[in-house]
Amino acid sequence: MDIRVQAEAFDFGAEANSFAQARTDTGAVVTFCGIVRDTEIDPLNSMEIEHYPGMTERALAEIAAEAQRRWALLDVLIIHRYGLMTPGEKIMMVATASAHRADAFAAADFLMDYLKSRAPFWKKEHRTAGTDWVQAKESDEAALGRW
Amino acid sequence: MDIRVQAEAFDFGAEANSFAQARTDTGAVVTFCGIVRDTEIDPLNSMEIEHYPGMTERALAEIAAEAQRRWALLDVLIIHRYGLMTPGEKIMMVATASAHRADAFAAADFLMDYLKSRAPFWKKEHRTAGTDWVQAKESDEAALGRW
Amino acid sequence: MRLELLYFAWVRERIGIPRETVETEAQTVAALVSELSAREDRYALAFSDLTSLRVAVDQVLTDFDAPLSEAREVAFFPPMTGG
Amino acid sequence: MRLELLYFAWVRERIGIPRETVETEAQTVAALVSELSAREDRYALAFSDLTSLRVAVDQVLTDFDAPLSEAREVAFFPPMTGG
Repeated sequence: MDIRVQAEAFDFGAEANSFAQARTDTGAVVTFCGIVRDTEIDPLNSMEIEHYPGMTERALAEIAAEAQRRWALLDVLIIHRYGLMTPGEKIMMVATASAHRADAFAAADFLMDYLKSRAPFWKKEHRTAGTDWVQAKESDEAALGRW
Repeated sequence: MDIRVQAEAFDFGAEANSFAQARTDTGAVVTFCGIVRDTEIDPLNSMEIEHYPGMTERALAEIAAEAQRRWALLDVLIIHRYGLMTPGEKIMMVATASAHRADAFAAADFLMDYLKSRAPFWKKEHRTAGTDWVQAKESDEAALGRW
Repeated sequence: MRLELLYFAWVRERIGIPRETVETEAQTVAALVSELSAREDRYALAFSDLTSLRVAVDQVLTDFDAPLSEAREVAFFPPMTGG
Repeated sequence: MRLELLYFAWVRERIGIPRETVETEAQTVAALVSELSAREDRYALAFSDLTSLRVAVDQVLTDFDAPLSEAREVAFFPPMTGG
């Protein structure tokens, strides 16, 4: 299990490759990458992510451990950035490795749902129209009911 | 939509990176990578994948188009190899891009379920104990019922 | 009617060739299978259990009841194992 | 009892500081919130709608009924928006 909370950019592809190559008994790897998204209607200048040092690492480790209890995983990787990012920059990634695809898919999906509403990160968007904290969506809280 | 059926190896990480960077309105990318898996109990020397040229490309394009009808996807990538591969080599990958994670996850999961049982590929395993065609699993056919 | 037949995986191995061209008057895939099976043992062996076989007519998956009118290419193979 | 209080996102902005140390006899998170709200308007404003707030005691998410005995660090913040 590898969990990193960092301000620095990371290389999604390079991380995905080294994760996928780490073990010979891995048959299936699922990755998710969250990217700072721009929209034409309301252009985004930048996004700022605040977090709770100490609790963040702890919450992510607990979520990853729960995924490992629920599914047959060979490995889990979570990288999440904080600080200032511009559109197109990668915010975070998760990766799961398993012998078979069903476990890798379910675990990655689960990790994202829990990470979204249970890990202490907060996003602030700087737009031409103004600056505001991103509101949590009810659908994100509701998604936890799936598991 | 980008669909490639090829004998040559591909770089999973490099493909994932260029896929994730292709559009500024992408917020979520999910990738799956299938890898030739070795097991200690019954070591694998190599895997051979046969396919049906012409029908393969057609079946993959139809599966990808169906995913695009069902979910709000910004892009889809499928790469699948055929020919001889050794343990650790990457067999195939899919990638889905969307504004939000739920669509990207569901579509990638769907693509894998359909690709597994509806695209004309057949795996043969060369083991020390002997050579045999991989049998389709009932669970793979059953997985299609999820969609 | 002139048909291009294709065989994949263990179907190809049992029949011994990857493809062949046949002249047939078979109206359905099932009738074609019967015709081939009557021809030689290697076909009878390959087609002995149709539940373990899949068929595509002109590169589209179908079933053994499918008509062959308009068909140009028929492929036989075991359940697929991609991914 | 000496407690380290942490504020994040708009809670931090409304209260105006990221952290502070307080002396309190509050037995629960809710009692601590009442005590702070009575102290100054900026706290009352930040804590005006508890349904839009989350609380962690010693870095574990909990609710406003949670006891503060043994607690060393209490953090207040809006619902999280990671990922």
